[in-house]
Order: sequence, then structure tokens, then C-alpha cells
Amino acid sequence: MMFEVSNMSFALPEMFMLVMACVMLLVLAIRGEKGTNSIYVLSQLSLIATALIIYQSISSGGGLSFDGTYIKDTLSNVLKLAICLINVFVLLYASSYLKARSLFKGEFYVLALFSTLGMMIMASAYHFLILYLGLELMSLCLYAMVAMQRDSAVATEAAMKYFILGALASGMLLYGMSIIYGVTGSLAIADIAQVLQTQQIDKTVLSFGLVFLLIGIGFKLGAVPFHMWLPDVYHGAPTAMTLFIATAPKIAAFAMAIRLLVDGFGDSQAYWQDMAIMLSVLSMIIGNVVAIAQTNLKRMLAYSTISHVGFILLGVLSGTAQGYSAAMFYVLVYSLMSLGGFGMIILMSRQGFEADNIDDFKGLSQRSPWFALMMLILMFSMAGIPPLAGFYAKFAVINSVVEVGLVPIAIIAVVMSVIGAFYYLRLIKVMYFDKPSDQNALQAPKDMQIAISVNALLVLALGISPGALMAICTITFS
Amino acid sequence: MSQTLLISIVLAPLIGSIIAGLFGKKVGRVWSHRAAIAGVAIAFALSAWVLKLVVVDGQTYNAQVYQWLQAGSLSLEVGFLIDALTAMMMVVVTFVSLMVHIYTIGYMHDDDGYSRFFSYISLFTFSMLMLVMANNFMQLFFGWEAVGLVSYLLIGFWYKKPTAIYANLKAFLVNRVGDFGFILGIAGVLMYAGSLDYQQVFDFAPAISEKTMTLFAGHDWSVMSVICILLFIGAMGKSAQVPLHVWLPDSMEGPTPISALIHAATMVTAGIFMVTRMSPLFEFSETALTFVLVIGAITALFMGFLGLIQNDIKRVIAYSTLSQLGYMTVALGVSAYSAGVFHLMTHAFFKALLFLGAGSVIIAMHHEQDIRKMGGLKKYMPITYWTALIGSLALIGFPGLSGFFSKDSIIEAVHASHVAGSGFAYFAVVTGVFVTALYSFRLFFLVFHGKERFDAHGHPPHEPANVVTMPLILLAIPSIVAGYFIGPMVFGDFFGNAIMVHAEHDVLAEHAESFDGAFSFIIHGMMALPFWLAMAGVGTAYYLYLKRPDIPATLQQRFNWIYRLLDNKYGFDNFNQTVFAGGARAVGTFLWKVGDIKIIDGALVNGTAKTVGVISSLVRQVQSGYLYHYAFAMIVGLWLLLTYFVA
Amino acid sequence: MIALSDCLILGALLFSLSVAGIFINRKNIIILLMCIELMLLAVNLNFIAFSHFSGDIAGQVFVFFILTVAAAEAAIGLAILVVLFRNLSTINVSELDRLKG
Amino acid sequence: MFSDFPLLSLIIWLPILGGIAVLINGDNNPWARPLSLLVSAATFVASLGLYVGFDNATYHMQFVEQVPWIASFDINYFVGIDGFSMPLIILTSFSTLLVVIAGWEVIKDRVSHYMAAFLIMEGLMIAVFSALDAILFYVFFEAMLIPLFLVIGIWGGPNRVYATIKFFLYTLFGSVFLLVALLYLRHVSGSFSILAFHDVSLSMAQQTLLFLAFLIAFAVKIPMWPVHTWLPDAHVEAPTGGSVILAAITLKIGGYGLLRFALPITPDASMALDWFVITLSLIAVVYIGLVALVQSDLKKLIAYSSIAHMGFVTLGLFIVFRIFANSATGSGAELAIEGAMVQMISHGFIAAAMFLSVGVLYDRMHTREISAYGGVINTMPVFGGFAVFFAMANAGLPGTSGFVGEFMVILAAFQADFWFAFLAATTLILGAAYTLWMIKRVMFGDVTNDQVAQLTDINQREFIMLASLAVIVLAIGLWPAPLTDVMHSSVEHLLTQISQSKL
Repeated sequence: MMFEVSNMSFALPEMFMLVMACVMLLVLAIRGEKGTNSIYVLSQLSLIATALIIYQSISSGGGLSFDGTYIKDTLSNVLKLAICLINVFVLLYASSYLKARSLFKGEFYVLALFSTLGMMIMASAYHFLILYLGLELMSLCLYAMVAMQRDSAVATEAAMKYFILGALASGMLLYGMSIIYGVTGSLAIADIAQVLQTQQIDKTVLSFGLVFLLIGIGFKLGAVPFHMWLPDVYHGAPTAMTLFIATAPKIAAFAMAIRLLVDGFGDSQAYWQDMAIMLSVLSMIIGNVVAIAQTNLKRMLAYSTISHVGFILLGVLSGTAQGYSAAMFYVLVYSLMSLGGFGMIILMSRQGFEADNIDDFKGLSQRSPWFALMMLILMFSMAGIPPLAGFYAKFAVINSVVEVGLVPIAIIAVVMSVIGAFYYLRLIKVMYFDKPSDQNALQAPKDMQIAISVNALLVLALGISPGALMAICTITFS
Repeated sequence: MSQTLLISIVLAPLIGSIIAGLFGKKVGRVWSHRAAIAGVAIAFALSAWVLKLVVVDGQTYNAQVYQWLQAGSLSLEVGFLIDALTAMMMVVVTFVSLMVHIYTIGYMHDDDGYSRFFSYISLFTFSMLMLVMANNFMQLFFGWEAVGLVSYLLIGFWYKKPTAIYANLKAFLVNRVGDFGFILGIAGVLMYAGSLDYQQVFDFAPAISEKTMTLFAGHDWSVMSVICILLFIGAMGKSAQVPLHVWLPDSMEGPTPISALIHAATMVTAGIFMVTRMSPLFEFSETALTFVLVIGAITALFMGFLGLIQNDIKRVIAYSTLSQLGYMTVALGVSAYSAGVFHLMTHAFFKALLFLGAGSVIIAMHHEQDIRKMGGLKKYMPITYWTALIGSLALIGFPGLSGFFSKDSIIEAVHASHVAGSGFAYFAVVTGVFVTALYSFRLFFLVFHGKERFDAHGHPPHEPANVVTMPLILLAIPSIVAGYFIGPMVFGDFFGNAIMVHAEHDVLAEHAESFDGAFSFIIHGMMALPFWLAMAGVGTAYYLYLKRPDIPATLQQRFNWIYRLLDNKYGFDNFNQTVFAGGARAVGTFLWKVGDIKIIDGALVNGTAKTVGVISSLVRQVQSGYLYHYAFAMIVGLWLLLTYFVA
Repeated sequence: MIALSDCLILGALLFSLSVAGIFINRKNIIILLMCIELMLLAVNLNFIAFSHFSGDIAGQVFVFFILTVAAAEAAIGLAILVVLFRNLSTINVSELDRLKG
Repeated sequence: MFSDFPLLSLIIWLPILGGIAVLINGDNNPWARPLSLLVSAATFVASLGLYVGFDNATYHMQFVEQVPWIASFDINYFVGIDGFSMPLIILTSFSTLLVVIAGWEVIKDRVSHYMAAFLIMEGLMIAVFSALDAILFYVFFEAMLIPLFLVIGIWGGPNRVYATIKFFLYTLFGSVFLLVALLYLRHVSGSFSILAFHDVSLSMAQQTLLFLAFLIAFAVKIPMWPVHTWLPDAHVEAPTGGSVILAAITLKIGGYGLLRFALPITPDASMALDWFVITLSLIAVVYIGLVALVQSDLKKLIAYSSIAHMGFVTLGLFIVFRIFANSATGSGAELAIEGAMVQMISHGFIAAAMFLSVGVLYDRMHTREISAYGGVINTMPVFGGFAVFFAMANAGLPGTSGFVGEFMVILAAFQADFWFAFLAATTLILGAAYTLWMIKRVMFGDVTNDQVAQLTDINQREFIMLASLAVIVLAIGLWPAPLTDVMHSSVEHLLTQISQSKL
């Protein structure tokens, strides 16, 4: 049991982030309320710095470290990079929202950073224990963040539901881990995979454990029937927190899914494929169908998230490198889109006014043609209409299932995407065809406005030339 | 003869039409009618020249002008076929058209659509020429529909008159019913002959005549019969044969010159011309010929009856036109094509004459058309009187006048024919003679003789301007003399191989032997039954409408049901109105309201949307908000996964 | 001598109990928290049993971490509970139904 | 042909970039209209270059351009045209030019958006016609919906929301199956190139499923009975320009799709199921014709007549198998396919003209109810002339383009089966009935109300757009050869493709 410095360097970004988070804690402890702004700046800086560290470390090889419990590969690099960058935007959007609601506290940023750290660990974890720690680190911070708005009943209710169900889910995940540990005698994913290849082990027990693992993954992603927390939390939490929960954690959850299912149980894909199909189909159906009935935009987006999860699972369950990369492309695009979507809600809302009802977008095209256009791009992208990023995401995952001959699943998927198109269209209709109910112009800060525009235009750009990102995802799994 | 010659014949009226039509406003009334008349005059002169070339120098012409379209091996072209038949038609068309042009100057003098009118009739001349000069079916169909279009425009010329715009829509639609059959016929020709060029098709005719096709399972039809009947349906539309005749009487809503040109002399005879042109096809199908014969006979007789009770001067003549078209059709039916065409020609002259005469009467009567409000015009308008007399005599077939020759030869032909139905046809045409004479002279007497029943608007009626009377005179001449061409045209080989008759059908041949000169034909005619029937008709007319005008009224009382039957025109109009027009609208409404709105939109489209909405609001309930339900859902999921997938 | 299966069965029982407790109980949120602890204990039992019988120490290490995390979880849970009580002045599970549909 | 110069890309991207320029330009800027006119005119002129440089002799794709686009799926920016797509592209660029002119004064609200939407749509539609990569095709095929959706929704009539959503979901529903089909074909053929699809051999079961997917996708666009009900609603609510594009081009994409995908890729399935398509087509002709007869709304009437006319397209495309079977003389198969193509082109012009005419009336009276009109020709003689002319063209009068296509298809249909021709030919009666009855009620008669009495005849702008259309309609009617000549080799190639089984 020996580890060289070189291996330490594999975890350099995480370490840096940990340090920064602690520094921020100190600042918070010393300067208290007054330090908030500096903490905000600090957090942004650390995120960007981490991103840079990750970026420049890409070239310097990768591999296992810490006795094979921790991995640095393209997947981890890309996902971590995405997590950091997404969170830069998230914090930026969030701050303008928090400032307007006297929620502008240092804790938020500290929690955000720790939670980001958790996600990064999940992306690199190659050992059940590490994975679990990363997961809990992320989740606990999220629970706390949701509950931050202490005076809001719905927020705390959401927090409580999130917490209980989350704990239940991680309990099940652990149970699954224990079973797997029992049959394979190891906790390190690499060893497990190896054992599965070499030794002959009881498939029944194996799939018994797999079920529990899958539930853990399904819960974090928000797949039906483990999605019940998702609408309530998205709806109840302050929009800034919803924004945070809805974006980067999905990437982390995806990482977890890949680590466990692919790296760990890639060879026994036959065992979890059918389960994944069930989750995926249910998610697509329930998500799209129920979203239609929603009047609250956050809730609607929550259900649309569920349906997107269904599509992401499509890619995973296909069990081919192509499928995994498709799912990866999807999850990245998805987080970009929902970032923009919730960002628009924040942009629209003002002091003491939550723009989280669909009707709040009435006549946006008169009030502000530009942002109406941005929202249009985001919505059509979520609906999967070309030439926008969302289309290629759907295209890639459906292609992957067709490639493995699951055409019926593909047909269900496309039909559901048609049903889904309806509620996105409804929002566009509200923005473009209806008369505005209130005439006051948007009063979001400039940086926020620019960021949103960049965000939406990125979705458009990815639609016009998705090649680059697709290439990255492809090489990740080759 | 050169292509340029023929093209200029066609284009001259077209150019005239364009000048009058598009630039009528700029060039003014005078120049628009000059342009139009010039165009037609040129066309007439050149047509006469062409006739000379064909008849005297025995030239013919058949070539393409340009390729209209090519598909695979099939090439559709625009081209001309000039033989005796065509040349004769060209002359008739352009001559009558020229007369009508001149006449129009007077008739339409104070109508604000003056130059538009000239443009239309010149356009008509162009279309009619295209029709007769065509050397292929596609071009024939083009001319066929084009004349229909112009007729539509001209019937509705006074577009403010509700009756007029009703009549022109009706005319177009009824003609379309005919064209419906016609185009199917053309399609059939193409399928079995592989070409639309007359010559090639005719060469194929024997081959086609062997083929059969199955329309309804189990029953084979001779292809030739199907094709010919389909083509003839087209002719029924244009030439107003029962039951597609209904549009012609209403077409009288148009200005009188039109009635003369289009609805008497030329367009309505297009069907006759077409069938004659297709004689190489029709000759192969007894069935088709019988069909033609019967339809023609019915038209000839029963449309004549309707003429008896009409009071509108133009409608009387219109029904006589229908009946005369029936005669021509009968001639076709017994393969006496040349006789039919001959009657076509003579009829063109005297019927145009009658219409224009009627027109001049109408002018004099200040556009009063009810013959009951006329009478005794003889002394006011001598020229019209005498020309009208000539026209009427020609119409009833008074020996020596053109109508006599043509009609008699038809009757003789029917008499000699052995085609199925010829017996009935003979009865029809002979009775028709009496009826024709009766209504013609009823009209004549009521208008020109008897006591004056019109109100004179202060000053007595008088002859219209020379531009009106001159055409009358010019038309009167051929109405008299045209008949003397009977020798070459009916019994001679004037038409050469333009018309093909199989030996076993050739009824005229039999007379050809016995025929020795027009005069002996007259003598012979004097002794035949038709002549005496005609005289009887005139006599009856004289007695009923000049001597004892009370009798018709009492007759009308006595045989009221007949009167009403005739007055309703055998109920054709009501039938079409309710069954076809009404039926189509009813079905349409049903399909729309029920098919589209209720079933497709209501049930399927919006139904699906609603269903999804309902499901959504139901599934929504599962998200009850209670933690233990949420947890339970997870447990259910766990249970599902365990039961299904843990093997 | 206790067999592995005995421990596993016990673990399974505890786990099922806790799960049942979570969705059967409609009264008190505190009970939910306890159920969660119970669940984690069941898992711990599994880990220990496995590591004991397979002679691999990693499982027991895992248990320590689980215990600590459980403590942290409990802390957060109670904190949220306090806030909740302050807002709703109740900790009755069946009254947490503002968010639904 | 100058393959060195990317003419096709120019024609595709010029309007799109131009549209974006107009959009950026903004409303309160006087340049919005002239700029759009300039762009559309330039595009039209450029598209004529395609005709000039086109080589009739070959069926191979021309003006081909191919550059990698999404390498990881080997999706290429692969465009090129043949005898089928080229006329449609010119039609597109021409109608867009008309639309710009038509909206010149009429559109007062958000002009730049309006113009930009149409310019961008133009580029997308041209791209659809020239795409040779399946995914490229699909992308543009779908992307086209967005601007049309906005155009109808923003500048549309009172019931526009229902119409737009219906239109969008209807078409989307159709096209998603197309996507699955294309992906499956990629799976089989290993490439997204449509030309590769043409050569891949498929079992009957595969073909049948693929064919049905294609049929659903394109039947909705055409639209065929019974998936046609979105069209009348969309037309009624759309602004004039929207209707013009909808009728003139988007419908054609359906027919083009069948021509490019269904027939060559799944010939055996097409043959096995031709009875189905033929039945639907004949229903479209008769059923829809009768429905059109009783419409009280001008635009609805024309919309229904469009459906009936498109029935001839599908009929022409699918009777070829029966014609082969009967092996009749007279080269009916070529007649059928070329007839369908000519029908598409001519309907593009005529429908555009009809909708523009309705627009002319609507701009003055702001109603589409037939009953609100009457005797219009008294106050608008020039317009009346045009209206009657286009009505005649719509009724398929010889000498107008409307005749050519119907004539060819009917002639061909007879060679497939007498009754096909019989039912198809009913359009001679029905078409004339609904069109001319409408003309009678709107144009003729005495002036019915003082609104009509105050109508002013068309101005120069309207005259230009109607006159140009009239000239084209007449030209094609009198001499269709130049139009059909460009198709011959492509048609021959298609016929050889579909005549050899892929099993």
C-alpha cells in the first residue's frame, strides 16, 4: 500500500476546492455577514480556478490512484469541468436572486462549494466508500440549501421531503453495496468488475444487489418511480436552489451511474438492462404526460426533467459505447438547458415576485423580444426541435437504442417527445401569442442578462455544430 | 400550304382579341372593334384561300408546330391537320364570326363592355380554329375547353344579371360533365393507341377494335365501344344532346350575337365535327353508333316539342337549334357523316341568320323578347322580315333552300340505315319536320304578322343600322345557295379520306347512284313525305296563330298536363337542381360536418389531446404530497424490480 | 456458531422494518429519522457480517464511515425538523402536503 | 455546370443570413423591407442559375457539395439537386419573393420579424429540397416548422393558437416516425447518405414498416386524407404570406419526400401498399372536392381545393406499379410521375395566386366570408380579371398550368385502372364547381353592400405580383416542355429504381 505524489496530483482539483471551501468558512466566521460579497467572489474564483486546474491536468495522463479507489480519466475530467463551469453560471444567476430576497448569505456559497466538491468526488470515485462519501457530501449540502429560506413553509417542507427520501435512497444504495460486497468480496469497482469477469458468482444475489444500486442511481437522477421528491423539491425550494439542484447534481448522478453500472457491471449489462428500460420508459411517459397538467413553471420543468432522465437512461441502457457517449452528451446538454430555463425564471422574477407561473411569461415577446427569443431557443431545444442542441441529444440516444435493435423503445420515446412538445409550445405560445399582463421591463442585473444570453446562444451554437462536443463524448467511451 | 399561313390564320383573331381585350381602354372602342374585325377578316380570307388549296389543288397538311410536352416515348405536340373537313369548318367559322363581328358594332353599340365583347368573340374565333385545325387529341381538348371558357365568359357577359351568371355557371358545369367523359375517352385512346396524334390513332383503330376491357368484374366490353361512347359523351356536352342539353336554352341570357355565333352556328356543332373527325373510330363500333343515333333522335324530336310553347323569341330558336343538332347527331349515328356535316354548314348559315334577325327585332323592340308583345313588324322592318323568312324556310327545309337539301339527305340516310334504332330515329326525324315547321312559323307569324301588340315607346319601330342589316343579307345568300353543294359534299367525295365509312354502313352510297343533280333532288323531295309534313306545319301555324289565336289557349287548357310537362322542360332542370346540385351540397356538408369536424377532428385529433389531458390530471393525483405515499412508491418500485428482474 | 445467513436475515428484517416504518408511519417525523437510523444499522450489520466471514477488513471500515455520516445526517435532519416546526408548528407527516400534483 | 462555385450553399444560406440581418436591423428601421426584397430577389436570381447550369442529360446529383458536419455520426453537410428538386427550389425562391412583396404594406406590426421569418424559412426549405444527407434533411425539415409556427401564431387570425399548436404537433407527430426510420436505415446501410439508402436491400417486413413511417411523415405534410384537418385551420388563421408558403411549398415537401424516400427506398412495400395510397388519394379528390364545395370561408375553400389537388400528386406517384403491371403502351409511368411533379409545381403557383388574391380582398374588407362579398368585379375590374383567370387555372383549364398535371395524371391513371381515372376525372366537375361557384358569389352579380362599393382596384404592387404569376401559369400551360425536360432523366432513373425489387 503505497502512493506517490504523482497519484496525489490526480485529486488536485478536489483538494484545491476543499482548501478554498475551508478558507471561505474562515472568512465567513471572521467577517460574518459583511463578508458575503467577498465569499461570493471567492467562490466564483475558486470554481474557475478549479476548472483551469482540471483543464490543464487533462493532458497529464490519468489512471487509478489511492490504491485503486480513485480514478482520473476523460470521463471524470470532462464531467468535473462541466460541473465547475455550470456552477459558475449557477452561482451567478443565484446571487441576483438571493440579493433580491435577503438570502444573500455566505453559507450558501460555502455549501455550494462543498456540494460541488461532493459531485467532483462522485465523478472520480472508483470505490463504493468514496462514492458514498461523495454522494452524501453533495446531498447533505443540498438538503441544507433547500432549507435555507427559513421563513418559507414550502421550502422547509421540500427540504424535509428531500431529506427523508434521500436518506431512504442512500440507505437502499448502501444495502445494495453491502450485498455486492458480500458476493464479490470487494468494494473497489475495478476489483468487482474483475471478479465478475473471472469468477462464477450467484447471479440471483448479484441482481438482487443490483436492484438496490439501481434504486440509488434512479433516485439521484429522478427516474420514475423514484422521482416523487423531484417535483416537490423543485417547486418548493427557492428558485436559486432549484437551479442548483437541477443542473450539476444530474451530471454527478450520471457519473455515478456510469461508474457503477458500466465500469462495475458493464459485463453483466444483461441483468440491469431490462430494469433500466422499465425506469426509462416509465420516466418518459410519466414525466411528459404529467407535465402537461402543470401551471407552475418550476413544477413543469421538474416533470420535464423526469422525462429527460428517461431519455438519458435510454443511452445508458443501450449498453454500447455509442449509447454511453450519447447519454453523456444528453446530460451535458440537459444541464445547459435547464440552467437556462431556471435562469430565465430568475431573470423574470423581481423583489417579492416569483415569476414561476407560466402566465408570468405572458407577452414576453413584447416586453423583451430578445429574452423571449432566448427562452424560445431553450424551450424548442428541450422539445428536441432541430437545429438546437436538444435535438441532437435525443437523436443520439434514440439512435443508440435503434442500433441495438430496441426499435419499439425508440418509438415510445419519439411519441413521448411529441406529447412533450406540447407543454413547451404552450410556454412559447404564452410568450409570443398572448398580450402581456404586466408591462414593467425586466430589472435583472446586466451580468445576469449577458450570462443568460450566452447560455441560450450556446444551446443554439451546439445545435448548429454539435460535432465537437459529440466527439468529446465519443472519445470518452472509446 | 405553308405553316406560316396556318399559324397566321390562328393568330390573327388572337391578336385582335388581345388588342381589344388588354388595351381596349387605351385604344378606344373604335380601334378595338377595328382590330378584332381585321383579325377575323384576315382569318376568313386566308381560310377561304386554304379551302381553295384543299378543294381545287387537292393539298392537305398534317404537321406539328411545336412539341408541347414529352414523357417517355410519348410526345404531345401542337400541330395542324388540314383537309376538306377542316377547311370547310374554318370557312364556316370565320365567315359567321365575321358577320357577327360586324353585326356586333350595331348591336352592342351602347354597351360599356364594348371592347371586352369584341375581345371575347375574337378569342372565341381563335379557340374554335384551334379546335377544328387540331391534329391531335390534346389540342382538340384545348380548343374544346377554350371555347367552353369563352362561352362561359360570354353567357355571363352581363355579369350583373343574376340569371346570366347562373346560366354561365350551369353551362360550364354541364359542359364539364361532357368533358369528364371526353377526357376519359382520350385517356383510353392513349392507352390503347399509344399516341394522341389523329393519324397514328386512326392507323391503330383496327387493332384496337379487337381488344376488350373489363369495367365490371365478369363482363367484357369492346374497347372501341367504350372509347367512342366516352368521346361522344363529350360531344353530348358541347352539342347539347339529351340529357346534357340543359345549358343551351339558358345560355340565351348572353347577348344575341353570341347566341348566333356560339350557341347556334359554331361551338355547339363542335361535337358533330369531333365525331365526324373520329369516324375512323366510330365506324368500328356498332354499339356506339346506335347510342349516338338514339340520343340524336330523342334530342331531335323532344327538344322540338319544347320549342312549341316558348314565348321568348330567342328560346324558341334555341330549342330549334337543339332539335337541329339532334338531326346532325342522327346523321352521325347512321354513318352519314357527310350529311351531318353538310347540315352543320347550312344550319350554321340559316340559324345564325335567324338569331341575328331576332336580334334586330329585339333592338327594334327595345330589348323586349316576348313574342306575345310583338306582331305586325313586317311593314316596319322589311329587310329583317325577308331575311327571317328565308331563314325560317331554310330551317323547315323548303325545297330549294339550303336546309332542304341537308335535312332531306339526312332523312333519306336514316331511312336507308339498318343500324339498330334507326326505325325510331326515322320516325323521330320525320315527325320532327312537322314540329319544326310548326314552331318556326308560329314564331314567324307572331312576330311579323297579326296585330301589333308592342308598345312603341312613342315612335314606331324601324330597321336598325346597316351594320346590323348587312350581315343579315350576307347570311341570307348562303342560306339559299349553300344547299347546291350537296352533290360533291354529300354524295361526292368532297371530304375524301377525312371521313371514313365502312361499306356496310354506307347509306349515302345507295343514294349516290340515284342522285343526279340538285334539281331532280328537289323534284324528288317535293313528292316525299317530309315536304308535305313541313307544309302542314306551316299551315297549322297559320291557322292557329293568325286565323284562330283562341285555339292555342283552349288547347293549353285541355291538355294542361302536357303543357306543364313541356313548360318544365320534362323536369330536367328541377332534377339536376335537386339531385345533382342539391345532392352534392348535402353530401359535402355531411362529409365536412361529420367526417372532418366530428370524427377526424373531434374524435381523433382533439380526442387524443383530451385523453392525454385527462390521463395527465389523473396521474397527477398520485403525487399526493404525502411523504409516506412517496416512500411507498419507491417501495413499489423496489418490489417491481425485485419480482420481475431477480431471476 | 452464528451463520452468515442468520446475520443476513436479521439485517434484512431490520431493513424491512425500517422501510415499513417509513411508509406506514403517518404521525411523527422523528420516527422517520429513527427508521432511517435503523436502516443504516441494518446495512452496517450486513457489512460487518460479510467482512467477518470473508475475512476482509474493508467492510468494517465502511461501517465506521457510515456511522459518522449517519450522525451528520441526523444533525441536518433535526435541523430541518426544527425549522419545519417553527414554520408549521407541527411535525405531523400527514400535514406536509402543501406541495403536490 | 460550375461545380467549383458553391451556388447551392449560396442559395441556402443567403436568405438565412439575410433574414438574420433583417432581424438584427429591427423594426423601427426603414431598411427592413428593401433589405428583405433585395435578399429574396438575389436568392431568386441565384436560383435561376441552377436552371441555367443544370444538365438535363444525367440523373446524377448536380451542384453537389459535401463537407463533414458531425464526424462522430459521419453526418455530412451533403447537398445536391436533381430533376425533382431543382424546379421546387426555384418555386421556393420565387414564392418567397412574392411573399415579401405581398407583405410590403400589409404588415405593419413587427415587420422585420415577419420578413426575417420568411427569409429564414426560405433558406431552410431550399435546404430540405437539396439535402442528400438524411439527418441534414430531417434537421431542416423540422427546423422549418419554427418560423412557420411563429408566423401563423403572431400575425395570424383570432383562432391562431389552436391552429398553430395543432399544425405543429400534427406535423411533428408525423416526422418523428421519419426520424426513427432514418436511424433504422442508418443502422442497416451504415451511412446517413440518402443515396446509400436507395441502394440498401431490405426484407419485406423492414420495407413495410419503413414505408409506413415515411407515409405517416409525408402524408401529414401533403396532407392526405384523413390527416389533412390541420391544413384548413392553419390556412384560415395564417397571414397571406403564411398561406402562400404553406400551400406553395410546405405541401410540396410531402410529395417530394415520397418521391425521394418512400418510392426508391421501399419499392416493394410501395408496390404492396399502393392500393392504400391510391385509395386515400382518390378519397382526397372526391371527398375533399365535395367538402370544398360547401365552404363559406374563402381560405378554407382554397385550402380544401389544395388538398384535392395534392391528391393528384400522390395518385400519380403510386399508380406506376399498376401501370407496369398492365404494361400498357403510351409510357404511362413517365406520365404519372412527371404529371405528379408538374401538378406540384403548378399547384405551387396557382395556390399562391389564389391566396394572394384572397389576401388582396382581405386587406380591403377584413373578412374571408364569401357571403360578405358579391359583385366585386364591378369595383375591381382588373382584379376581377385576374381572379377569374386563376380560378380557371385552379379548375384545370387547358392553356393554364393547372391543366397539365391533372391531364397527365388522368391519362396515366386510365392505364392503371379505368376507375382510378374515372374518380380522378371527377375533379373536372368538382373543381370547376367549387371554384367557379365561389367566383360567382364573390366576383359577379350586382354590388351587394356599400363596403364592396367602396373597394379600390389593385395597386401597382398587387398588379405586379398577380401578373407575374399569371404569366408563369400561362407559360407552363402553353408550353410545359421546358419544365418536364429537366425531369426526364431523374424520372427514368426513379422508374428503374422502383421497378427492381430490393428483397
